[in-house]
Amino acid sequence: MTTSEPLIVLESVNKWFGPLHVLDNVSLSVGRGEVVVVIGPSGSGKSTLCRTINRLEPITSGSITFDGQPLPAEGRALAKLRSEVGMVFQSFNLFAHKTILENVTLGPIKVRREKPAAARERGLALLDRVGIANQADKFPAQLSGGQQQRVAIARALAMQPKAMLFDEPTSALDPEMVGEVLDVMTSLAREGMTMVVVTHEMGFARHAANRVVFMADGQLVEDAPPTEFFANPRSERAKDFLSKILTH
Amino acid sequence: MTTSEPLIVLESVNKWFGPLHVLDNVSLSVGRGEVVVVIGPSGSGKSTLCRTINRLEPITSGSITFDGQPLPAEGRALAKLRSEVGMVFQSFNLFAHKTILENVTLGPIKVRREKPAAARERGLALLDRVGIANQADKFPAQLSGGQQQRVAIARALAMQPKAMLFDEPTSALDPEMVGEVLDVMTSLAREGMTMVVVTHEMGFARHAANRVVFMADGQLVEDAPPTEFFANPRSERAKDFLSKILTH
Amino acid sequence: MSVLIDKFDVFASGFWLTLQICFLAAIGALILGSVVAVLRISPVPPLRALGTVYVNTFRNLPLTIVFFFAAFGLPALGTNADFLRIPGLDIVFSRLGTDLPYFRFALIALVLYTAAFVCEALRSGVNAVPAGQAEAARSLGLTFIQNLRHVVLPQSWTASIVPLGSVIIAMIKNSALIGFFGVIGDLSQTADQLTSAGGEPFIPVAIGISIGYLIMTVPLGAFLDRVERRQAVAR
Amino acid sequence: MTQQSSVLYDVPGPRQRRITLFGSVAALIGLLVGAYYLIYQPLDETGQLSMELWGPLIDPGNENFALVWERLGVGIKNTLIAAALAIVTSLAVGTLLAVLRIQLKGLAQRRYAGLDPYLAYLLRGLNRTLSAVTRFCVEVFRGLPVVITIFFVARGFPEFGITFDNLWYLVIGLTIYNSVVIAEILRSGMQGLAGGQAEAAAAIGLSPLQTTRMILLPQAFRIMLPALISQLVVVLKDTSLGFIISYEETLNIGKQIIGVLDNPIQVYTVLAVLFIAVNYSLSKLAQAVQNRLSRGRRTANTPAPQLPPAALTSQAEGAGGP
Amino acid sequence: GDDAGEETGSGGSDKSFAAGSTMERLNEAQAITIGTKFDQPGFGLKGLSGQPEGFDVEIAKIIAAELGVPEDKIEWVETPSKVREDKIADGSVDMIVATYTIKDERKERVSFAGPYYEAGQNIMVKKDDTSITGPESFQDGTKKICSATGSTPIEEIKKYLKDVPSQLVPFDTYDKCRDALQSGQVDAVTTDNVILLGYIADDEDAFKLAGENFTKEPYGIGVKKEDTEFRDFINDILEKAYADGSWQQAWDDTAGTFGAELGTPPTIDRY
Ligand SMILES: Nc1ncnc2c1ncn2[C@@H]1O[C@H](COP(=O)(O)OP(=O)(O)OP(=O)(O)O)[C@@H](O)[C@H]1O
Ligand SMILES: Nc1ncnc2c1ncn2[C@@H]1O[C@H](COP(=O)(O)OP(=O)(O)OP(=O)(O)O)[C@@H](O)[C@H]1O
Ligand SMILES: [Mg+2]
Ligand SMILES: [Mg+2]
Repeated sequence: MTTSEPLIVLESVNKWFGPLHVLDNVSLSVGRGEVVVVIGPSGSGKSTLCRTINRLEPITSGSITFDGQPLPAEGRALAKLRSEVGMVFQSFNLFAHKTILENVTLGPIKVRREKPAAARERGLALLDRVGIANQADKFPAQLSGGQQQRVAIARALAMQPKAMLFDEPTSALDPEMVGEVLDVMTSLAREGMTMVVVTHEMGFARHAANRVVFMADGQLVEDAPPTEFFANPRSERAKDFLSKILTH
Repeated sequence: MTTSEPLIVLESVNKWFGPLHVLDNVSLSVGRGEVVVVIGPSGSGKSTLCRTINRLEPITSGSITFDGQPLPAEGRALAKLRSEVGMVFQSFNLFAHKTILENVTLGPIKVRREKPAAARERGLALLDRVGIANQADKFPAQLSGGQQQRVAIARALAMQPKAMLFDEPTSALDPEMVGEVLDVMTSLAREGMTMVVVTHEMGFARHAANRVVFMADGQLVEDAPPTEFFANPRSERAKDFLSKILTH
Repeated sequence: MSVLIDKFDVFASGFWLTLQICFLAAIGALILGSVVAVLRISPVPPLRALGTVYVNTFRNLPLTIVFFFAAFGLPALGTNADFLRIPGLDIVFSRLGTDLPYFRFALIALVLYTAAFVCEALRSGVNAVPAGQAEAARSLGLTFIQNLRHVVLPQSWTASIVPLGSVIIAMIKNSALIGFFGVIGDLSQTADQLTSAGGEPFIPVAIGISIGYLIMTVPLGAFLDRVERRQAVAR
Repeated sequence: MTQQSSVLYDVPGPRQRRITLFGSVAALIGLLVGAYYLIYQPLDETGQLSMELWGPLIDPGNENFALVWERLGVGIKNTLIAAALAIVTSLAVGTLLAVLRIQLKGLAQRRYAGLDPYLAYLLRGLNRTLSAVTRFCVEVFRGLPVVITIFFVARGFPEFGITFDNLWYLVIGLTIYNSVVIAEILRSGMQGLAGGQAEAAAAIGLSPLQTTRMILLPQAFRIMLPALISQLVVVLKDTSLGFIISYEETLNIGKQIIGVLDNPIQVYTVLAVLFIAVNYSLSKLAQAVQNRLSRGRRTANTPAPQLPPAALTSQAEGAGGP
Repeated sequence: GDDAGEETGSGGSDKSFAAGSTMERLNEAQAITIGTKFDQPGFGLKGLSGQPEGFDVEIAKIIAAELGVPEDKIEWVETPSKVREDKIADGSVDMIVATYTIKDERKERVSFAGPYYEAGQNIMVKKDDTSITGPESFQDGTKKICSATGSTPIEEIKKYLKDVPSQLVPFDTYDKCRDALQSGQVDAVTTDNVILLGYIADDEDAFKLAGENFTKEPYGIGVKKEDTEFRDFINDILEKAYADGSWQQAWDDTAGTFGAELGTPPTIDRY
């Protein structure tokens, strides 16, 4: 599905936390409309990778470009970039003091300066799309985890982002709620959204991803289409990891 | 594998938390050497059921017998009962200020009044068995989740319990560590330990359980061998639950 | 500014006296506070109630009232707090042993008041120990006392350090009231003394007195911040 | 009873209940006997229990009763006025201070890349200086006894030719101390907001100031509401320090009444009961709010709210006020 | 108020004063702020009515009346010993009548009208105490004595003490000293005789004075240092009050009830 120039390009990115080399010379490019799933053992730097893309973590060296532009360092330009990259967190991070609808419309109104009425309308449409329009006036704490995460996705979509980042969106959920979130993500992927997804849900990786990226110790060890990766991982580490994840 | 009289018998157990009916007329018997897996949606009372068996939660009505004796209400007798029922928690609950080995030997020395030297020796053997003898002098925080949970199992085993209770032992673990804990549990099951296991790991239920018990809303809805349960759940709720859990 | 140098000995002795009473009161409050904390977690309801009443009483009273009852209520009950003239101790802390009971009264007031906060700090330490720890201990078959001794208390100490330290800092500051209740020569009374009776200029004296208190409170506060940050990281 | 202590021991069985009952009775008897011999008897012998001393306070038939309570009413009113003013100004100043410090901390990372290098240098220098100054003030005002602060205000301001009513000296003195404490409460509340909230706000493109104003501050207020109410207790208690500058709050009026009626123990006892009643209710309110907040959270799948350690500190700091 | 003030040539109930003087300002404003003590039985004690009562208060009222300020327009401000100079200097009060001893070092910051009474420092002990006969009794370092923080008497008695910290007890009010003496925590209380006489009058069986006054404490009325005009005006009023008996009357109604001597009017010190 990849067209012309890629949307996200990381080149030789390095990131240190003090003495810890968390991203080790990572290069990755994500084309428009592409869905890239990142997997790897805990602590391998998946979250950090994901967070460098909207500069929640600044990098130590290397370069990242988004839509052809290097990431701005600060100020308005950075805020603008972030508004174009939706992000969904493991722990939802809904604004606890605002209703579901307010969560979804805050960004459009305050950042994109949309008219409140228009923002509300679009917000409701988005909530409908993720299947929780009837909860619009509740507060996050009144919703189940699966519902909260779907709101978080709607909130990100409300900014009409060019790409979406997901950092383990289902791992804080009770097992019976994982499905409903994955369903929303799968339909997003089908509609051509550019997505970088850190997840342990191998089913999603198999069915919805264009590419699977395997990380270990801060390095990007493998990068292959899912069928190839699962059928025939090249590196020992990926084999080992898959054997641990898939056996039980 | 069931022999003579059952080890754990719950009869018409009811438990209320204030107005909340958490266990609703639950009857269950677990034979010696039997492995019973409890599944069900969140909030259905699985943990509570598990905790009533060593009286971490007192029940409101009904009766529970362990090894032919009703559960003692208090004092030494209760402490003795608990020392005979090992318990493993979702969040490990290792004693943070004690080394791994001290965690394992505390019970034997203080409760069973074993000689420290003998307790240490047996403790080391148990740690070896769960595969972490080389970490004996570290503190829990220095271990990975999977390792900590294995220590917790060793700690419970050190009391030479007649039965073991597991409350979602793998759901706080990173996916690649789930396997190592399940391996230890599977081998325990093979050796004939009586086990009650609350878990969402359907693989474990399929391969290691003698029976699967399905709970919903405080009621024990189904109780069947795993092959039967997974192939052909009788109740609607179980079907629904399984469809959510197993699709992705 | 020359007051600071000319009257250095006055500042120094005020500082020394404040330090003395704070040291004694800290020890007393730690002991009494621990006793109250034990009452508050004991399984015997009247003792628990006693602990609760104690804490609620002293936490909600202005310290001034506590001081008043120590300085005038105690004599009405017929005591000069002579039990505090602890042989040996009164050599180092000479005010403890003098015939004037007001140092002892002030000490009692500070101890009674601070103990309520110490109790709460200790309890917050116990509360900071995750409930799972006690449950794990119980499910191993440890008794209540064993549970406390081997599992809960050893861990609660570390969690108590920061709140306890804050209580002690607060107590040092509270000691500034002793000069209003018959104790002569502490740091705050020195301020009064130098400016209103001694006719010294106000601002330099204020600076001198401030430095006196800040020497005691700021380093302790900085230390606690560090402990707190370390604990936050460890968590 | 907190949840923690119920986790410490089991639900008592019949034997334990019997032992507890026995222990309770014994303890109760011990307490009563102790109270009789150590408190009641000495007071009785010294005549402190006589109606002559208590009458004006508790006997509506007493000739002075109405006068005494009228005076106390004035004192209570003054106490409440001072406390209300102090808490409002402390909240205002404390919030500003908290926001300022958070913003300054955020700005510390900015390089002002696009600007003239000299201007960027200047801005960063200004930022550093402001940080240092606020930090210094916070440390100093937190480290000084409130009595001393009030005393300094009442003596220091006129030194520079600025005079107010005693009420304002007290309010300013209390505000200096409490705004710093409240700023710290709010700051730790904002920092303790599971980091995620700020990140989520940043991720939808809100600026740091917008994030603070719309996301962090409102939630910090909510989470810290119990701590803030506890701080109100501290302020109420601290108004009693007004006596050193002759402000006619409750205790000072009490002192005047004692000057006439000569019944200090009785007056102070009544005032103690008053203070305990009001402050205890406030603490209960704080607790109720706390419970409601944490109950609201627990139903969600988010982690239970944890008061950041600094909040505990500031509550203990509450001892700061006599 | 009653009309008087021939010396300034007033007309009717409306008095007139020299233009720009403090007197004119106060008269124009029909209000005055007066500092006094609120805890000094016999001189300035805030009663249950909420109004201060005592000799100082009566003297102040006489002056206010001469200024043409009605009694209910007087704002009373509590001025404990240690803040008196400051309160005058910063203009918080117009004058202070608060058992204010005229002293040379104080004259550097305020001006004194009067004196209107001459007290002297004395020592109060328990009735049955014969061991204390005067300030010299404290030189051996065993006896303990109480006085009020920041007062003149506490400074004075320090000269006689061997070890200040273990002999001297400071409280913010003399009431507390009296209580401390009563319950035996201290052996004596020292301050001006009239204050002590108040306590003795309250409880004749408990206390007595030990010996004679050992200082002279002429009480004056504090006004702004440079306001000589106002000071002279008050001095004139005082002399008039001596003459017309209102001074004696004020005493008899207040401190006089303790049985203390008023004596002859002290000579006004027009320095
Ligand atoms: N703010 C930070 N400061 C210091 N070290 C950090 C920080 N954030 C992450 N790290 C470290 O960087 C490494 C990579 O972390 P990261 O969260 O990216 O891993 P991950 O692959 O997402 O792991 P997980 O699957 O557990 O989420 C880890 O060793 C982690 O401890
Ligand atoms: N101590 C308690 N007080 C009040 N209610 C409780 C308590 N513990 C559990 N509950 C309630 O009892 C019900 C059953 O809880 P339980 O923890 O047994 O469910 P569960 O099946 O283990 O759920 P999960 O899969 O989320 O662990 C829930 O509604 C829970 O909120
Ligand atoms: Mg991660
Ligand atoms: Mg559970």
